[in-house]
Amino acid sequence: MPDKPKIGFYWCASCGGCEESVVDLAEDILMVTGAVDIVFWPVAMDFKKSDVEKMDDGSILATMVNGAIRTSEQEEMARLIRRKSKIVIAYGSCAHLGGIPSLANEFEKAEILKYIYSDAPSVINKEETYPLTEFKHNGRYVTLPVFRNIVRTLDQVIDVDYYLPGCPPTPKLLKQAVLTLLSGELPPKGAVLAPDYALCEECPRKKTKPDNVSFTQFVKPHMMLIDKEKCLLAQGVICMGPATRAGCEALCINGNMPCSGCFGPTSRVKDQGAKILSSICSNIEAKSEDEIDTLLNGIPDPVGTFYRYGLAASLLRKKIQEGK
Amino acid sequence: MYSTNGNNIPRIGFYICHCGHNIASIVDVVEVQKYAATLPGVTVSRDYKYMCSDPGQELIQQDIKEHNLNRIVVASCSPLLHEHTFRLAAEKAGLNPYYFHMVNVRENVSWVHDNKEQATEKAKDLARAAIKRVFFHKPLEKKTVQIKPDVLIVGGGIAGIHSALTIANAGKHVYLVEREPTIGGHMAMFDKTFPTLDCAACILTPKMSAVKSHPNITLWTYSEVEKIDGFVGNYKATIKRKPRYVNEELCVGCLDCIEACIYKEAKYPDEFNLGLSKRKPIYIPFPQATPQVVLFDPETCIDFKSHRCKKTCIEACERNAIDLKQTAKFEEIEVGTVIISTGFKTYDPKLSPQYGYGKLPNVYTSLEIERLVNASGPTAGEVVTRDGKKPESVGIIHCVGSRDEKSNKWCSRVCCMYSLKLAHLIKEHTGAEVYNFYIDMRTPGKGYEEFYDKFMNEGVHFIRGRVAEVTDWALVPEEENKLTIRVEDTLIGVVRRIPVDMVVLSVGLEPREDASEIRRMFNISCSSEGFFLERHPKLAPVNTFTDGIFIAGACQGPKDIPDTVAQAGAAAEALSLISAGKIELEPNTAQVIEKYCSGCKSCIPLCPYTAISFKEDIKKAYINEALCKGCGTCVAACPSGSITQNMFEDEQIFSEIEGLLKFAGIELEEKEVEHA
Amino acid sequence: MGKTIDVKTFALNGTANGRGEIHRRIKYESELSRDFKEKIAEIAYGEKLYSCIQCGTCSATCPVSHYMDYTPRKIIQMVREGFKEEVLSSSTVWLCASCYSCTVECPKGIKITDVMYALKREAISSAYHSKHFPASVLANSFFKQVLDHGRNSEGPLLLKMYLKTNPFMLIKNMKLGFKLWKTGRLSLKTEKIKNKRNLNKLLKNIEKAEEAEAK
Amino acid sequence: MLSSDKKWEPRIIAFFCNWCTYTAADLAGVSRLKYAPNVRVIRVMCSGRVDPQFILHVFASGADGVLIGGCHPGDCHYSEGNYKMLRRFMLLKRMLKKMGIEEDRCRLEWISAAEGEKVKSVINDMVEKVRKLGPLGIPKRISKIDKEIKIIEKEINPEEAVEHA
Amino acid sequence: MRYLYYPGCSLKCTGRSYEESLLAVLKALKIDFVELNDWNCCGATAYMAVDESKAFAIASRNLALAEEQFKNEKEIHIIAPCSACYMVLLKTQNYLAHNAGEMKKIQSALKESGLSYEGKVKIRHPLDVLVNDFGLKEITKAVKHHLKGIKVASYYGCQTVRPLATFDDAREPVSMDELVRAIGAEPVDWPLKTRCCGASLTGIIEQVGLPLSYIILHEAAKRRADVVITACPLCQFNLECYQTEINKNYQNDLRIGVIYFSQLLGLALGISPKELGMQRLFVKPEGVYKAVKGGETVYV
Repeated sequence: MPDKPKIGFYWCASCGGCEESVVDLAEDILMVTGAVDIVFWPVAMDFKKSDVEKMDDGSILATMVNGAIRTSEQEEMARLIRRKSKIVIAYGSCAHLGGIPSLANEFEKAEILKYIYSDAPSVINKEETYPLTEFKHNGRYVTLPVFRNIVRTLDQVIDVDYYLPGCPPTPKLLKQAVLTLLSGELPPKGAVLAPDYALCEECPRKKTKPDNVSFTQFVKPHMMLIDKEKCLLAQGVICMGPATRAGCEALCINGNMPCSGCFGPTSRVKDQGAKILSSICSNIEAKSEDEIDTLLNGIPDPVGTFYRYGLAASLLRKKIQEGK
Repeated sequence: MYSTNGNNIPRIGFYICHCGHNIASIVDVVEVQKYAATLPGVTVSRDYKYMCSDPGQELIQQDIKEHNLNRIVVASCSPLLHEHTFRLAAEKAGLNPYYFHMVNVRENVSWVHDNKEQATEKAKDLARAAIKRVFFHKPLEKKTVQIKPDVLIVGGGIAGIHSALTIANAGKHVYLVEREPTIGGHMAMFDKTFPTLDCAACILTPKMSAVKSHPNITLWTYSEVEKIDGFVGNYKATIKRKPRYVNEELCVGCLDCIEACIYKEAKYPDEFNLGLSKRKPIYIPFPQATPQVVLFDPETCIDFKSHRCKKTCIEACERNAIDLKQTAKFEEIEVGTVIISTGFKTYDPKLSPQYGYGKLPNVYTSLEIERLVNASGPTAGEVVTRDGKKPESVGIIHCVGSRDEKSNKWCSRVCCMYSLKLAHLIKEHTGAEVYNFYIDMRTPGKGYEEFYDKFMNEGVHFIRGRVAEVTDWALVPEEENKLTIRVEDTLIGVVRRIPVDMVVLSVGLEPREDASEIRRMFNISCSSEGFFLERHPKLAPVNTFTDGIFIAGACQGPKDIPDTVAQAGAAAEALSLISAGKIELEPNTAQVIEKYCSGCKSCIPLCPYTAISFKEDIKKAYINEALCKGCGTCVAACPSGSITQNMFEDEQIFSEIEGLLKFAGIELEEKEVEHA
Repeated sequence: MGKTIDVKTFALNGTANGRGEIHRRIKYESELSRDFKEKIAEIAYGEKLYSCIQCGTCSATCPVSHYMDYTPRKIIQMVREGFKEEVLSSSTVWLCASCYSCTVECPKGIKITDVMYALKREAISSAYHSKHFPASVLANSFFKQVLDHGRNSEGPLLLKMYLKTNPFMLIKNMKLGFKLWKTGRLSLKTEKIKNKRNLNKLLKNIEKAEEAEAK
Repeated sequence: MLSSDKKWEPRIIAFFCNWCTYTAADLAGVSRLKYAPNVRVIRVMCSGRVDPQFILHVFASGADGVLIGGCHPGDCHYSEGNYKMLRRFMLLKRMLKKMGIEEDRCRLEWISAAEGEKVKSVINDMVEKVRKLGPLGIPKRISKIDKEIKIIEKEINPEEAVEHA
Repeated sequence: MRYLYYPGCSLKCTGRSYEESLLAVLKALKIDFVELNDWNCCGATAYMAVDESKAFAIASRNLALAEEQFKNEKEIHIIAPCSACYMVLLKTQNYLAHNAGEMKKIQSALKESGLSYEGKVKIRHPLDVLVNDFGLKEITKAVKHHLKGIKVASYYGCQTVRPLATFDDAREPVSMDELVRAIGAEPVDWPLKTRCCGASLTGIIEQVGLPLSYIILHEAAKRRADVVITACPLCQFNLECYQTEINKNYQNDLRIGVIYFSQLLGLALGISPKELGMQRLFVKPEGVYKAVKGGETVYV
């Protein structure tokens, strides 16, 4: 038997949920470990950077990188992985689109540091001590990774071959992806390994959506008792389903919560937030500016609502800093 | 099928037009041409004096053949003007016409800027955007629709009457809808017409009765268009026929009922005579009214108010035509084309209080004078002031409600001529001294200057100056009990006060008050002054921006009778559509890409034409192309990008944006060329 | 300029009493001030004067146009065509009582009263201005008084004006003045504002800004 | 080679509906009204076709402002496309504000086919307002930020730098 | 609401009784006001003839003073009774509002002299305040002597309604006539409501000015007006004080009272002629006095 193909996992700016999702494969993980050699998986096994550096370039078949890129260390590792792997897969919303961490792009780096290290209510930092990337300790220089000015998606830093969407990707999709990789019949480069239609297609509540969704109000899920059968948009709850790629089999909706868009847009859409905005607003009932305005107060945080997982991958990417 | 000239690799022909000096004097066309030649995909780049001319078009056709071009970009005037011309040229050379794109460097550039450098930069940007855009163009098939042969004409003045007869004589059916109880419009009020001074009634009444008796014309007076839906060739209209309380089929116009009305004396102001005479609650607008059918005014008829009238009118009607319980009737018709000829209204001189209209009794509008001099008018043609006296001197003030920023800015075009006519008629009827106060005398037209010349010789005074005020305060004895006109005789440079017995205000022409509602109903546009907007003042003067809807007469702008009648061109346009039997429409419709549609239904309520439906069997949206008019709203709103619009695909617009912004000093990556 | 072949005014033989005077009524292009209209059009909405259609409404509505040597309509045309000398030395601008009826009535929206003000200012700052024309003297005296005291005191103002222009008028109006004084409607006291320095400073600042602008 | 070395001029992209505003722009041309040359017009059939993505893409591609012109409410050639645009526009404006893009940079105007004069005044006014705001220059800002990864790339791993440019 | 009151120079001199009567009326109607501190001349028409920028500058000082004095008030309304002051202040405000360059210049000049103007001030004519803020119905309610039977020719003069006022029509103003009707008198319908009285020309070029005043008085008398009311100190002065001169020149026996609208209103409100400054008149408006005495007294 020839050598089993080598597979790696790595995490950048992420919550760890993606790693969890690998374990969620349950007994199928045996199938995976049977078929491949996991040569690099810091969260589960003790590999050092130097171990990877020693590997031959391109010797790993595929590495699944989750998490967004915020620091110089993540960037460095991403590059190293790129060099060692034939295929790099952006795994999960953060690597794919920036994910929740990229909501930080609504703020400047300085603002973030200031809040974390001095303004946050739980912090007392009278001396205004801020982390340094380099300092001298016992006569030796110690360095910390640089905190970048912006959160990036993986493909904004390195070349990415495939994307596995979701926060986190479902075990089913992961299993399919691994099988595809092993089959050798690779999809075209850049493919998102999930269906290319929107979530409504596989939503169990699809049939309850009326032909004429005319919004007269917007409510947040905690503000009402949500009907468990009825389309959420028909109840005035913002559901990203129509603008979000299918593949999760409507997990959140089955939990009686609206889709928040973690699978990102379909291939034909450049900006998921703009599209859902367009679709929802077009169907607002009000005609006068005042009425529309009042209605829109029901969406107090449009950026957080429409770009919850994708600000880094959006067209604007980042809030514009004033005065530049 | 069209050749695609191996369209996998775009071979673009770029042409920029000098348009004589129109473009070339501001835009450095040669520089743009040279610049375009450097852009990816451009095989041929040329500049030419007049691209729209035959040699210009041939240039394109030749290049298509010689250089195997498969995309054409022409930078010239507005696409609204010549897009069709160039598409046709490309088509003739065997290229699908939708591989063409037009850049507007005249209306959008050379005519609106004067900095040559910036204008040239802008032209380059626009050219680059178009060149980038045509990479993504696709061959399309034109959509054709059938034209229903019937025509709806709205408004039965001379414009409507003439158009109706033209079309009816060509053997097509016309529905002529008139709001008033009779057709004839303003012209029916006139006594004589300029410049021939022939009797208006003698010309008009035969035409009116021809309309009434024409087998191809359905005449609905006292009726209004309530609603219209559909699109070119296939309009569906609902006509509201207001109740006259008299059965139109039975009434023969004997007028016995009017005689029998319990009001022995007429006591209500007569609309047709502008209140200069009285009528009864049952009346006919004027003796030659067409149709010859009486009508009730429920506002003044006793029976409508108290139900206690003896109803002598009903008794008097031998044909039992009176039906006091009549209600509005609604007629539904299907027509292929519509001609709007709703005419004008005259300026209300009460809005110019300095002339005293409405306050000083002997100040009249020109239209009132038309009635006064008319042999069938309220005074049987005798010109007398309101106190019954024959005026010894009359002042005619031109440009009331014209050429004035406070009322209407435009020249109403007909006032000089009709003022001359009235001056003559008043002089003829009364022998009074007649003064014409004018700003500029405008008599362009066949026989018009001669008309002016004639009355100068008749001894009419012509004073060049705009009257500042007409007042009844006297400064000197000769002004006592007279109306005094204060004016600068600008040719002498002296201010004059001229006492007269009667003042005629030559009121200007304005759009009808409800022009805006008509515009909305028929989906056409108005120009800034409120008259209906023609598609092009020279190339399409009776067309509107809505296919199949034409305009004729003074609803498009002030016009005299000869010009109005000449606008029967609207009829010709309608006829040409009808005889073609079908019309090609822009194939800019939208389609749902079935395999991508998730069935979210976001698009369904957005379509104003209900072209989008939900296919229950496959749970996906579907666009009926025949109903789609190509606005693209659903495309913009589709949250998963699963609807596309021909000619305005996302990719095309994105590439246009990118093309435009390359000048920002940012090198955007050239998109990979993708093709179906 | 070379010698001109005709003279402006000459008397016919034997009729030197002025009745037989003959005036030249020709205008050469070289006698015109082409930039005059631009100067006048600088005022707010001044460019509107270019759209004058010479209808004469202004002259006809003007309560005093019959005393003017050129009617307001003519003035507009003369401004447009650069008849600077005639315009600035005419009585028209000083007879304008600022009643604004021309401004209200003008069909082209020309602010004729404001044009007249502009001409008054031009006349004062130019050589064509008559130092003894009472209306301009009044304007100047008024200007000076407000500059000095911040307010205008009608008594001293009129006194000054009559002295400068026509002392006979003063004597003629003595009776009226006395009656006014008796009813408490006229005083020879000069009214002043308290914070004169503030006003002076403001005017200085404006002057400075004007100068800076001119540069 | 283009305007980068010249004095900055506002760059505005306009989406004009075919029936009203584009026609009005033609009218402005025919009337020879002169206005600022900073606006490039993209013709769409209806303001309802203007996808918010277009607006974001315009900003992201380096423009300083976006102008959308449609028919007056009630006058839309397609009955209500302009209302649909208005609703999107109102939320988009809130979003843009959160993303630090000033209100004056994105403008929706109703301009009827007759209002050539309004095309001129709106364009001139917008160009002036955007000029006051200064350049938005998103691509420049982003590429400036992106320099941080290129620099570090060279420092840490000189040989990597070559691979990904 | 409290108003700022800007008297202007004339109301302190020839137009004294305008001030006296207007203030008495405002007090009687309980309309709250306070005089603008240290106001200066508006610049009037004469100033404009000499220096435009300075004319706007001195006028704007008043506006700036108003903003300072009323900086804590929600709205700043200045009552300017003199037609010329009203027009000049309005014109200045309009001009600055539409001319950003000039506004900047004036603002910075004001700033350097310790003042500021932001354009918050509203210039109001007392007629506007009485008719539109206070209301005709309220005025009728407050009337003590209905002036029945007297015919009043309302004379607005030039600058009250021209060229910028928006509270009334520039050609056919009606506010004074409505006021006349509200106090029970009868307004005369006549065409010379806004014709020029001769303004400053009467005093300086009599031959031009006097006939203008004559025309107005003649027509008012011809239309059987008992009294002419005005809203401008210069109009009142020309029409009243020159009547002897007019009679001398035009061989007429004109004698018609010319009073301020505020005086007429004051009489109707039951204020004594003295409080209204009517002892200062040259021509006593006998018809009006008779109507007050003979008219029924209504106690509210």
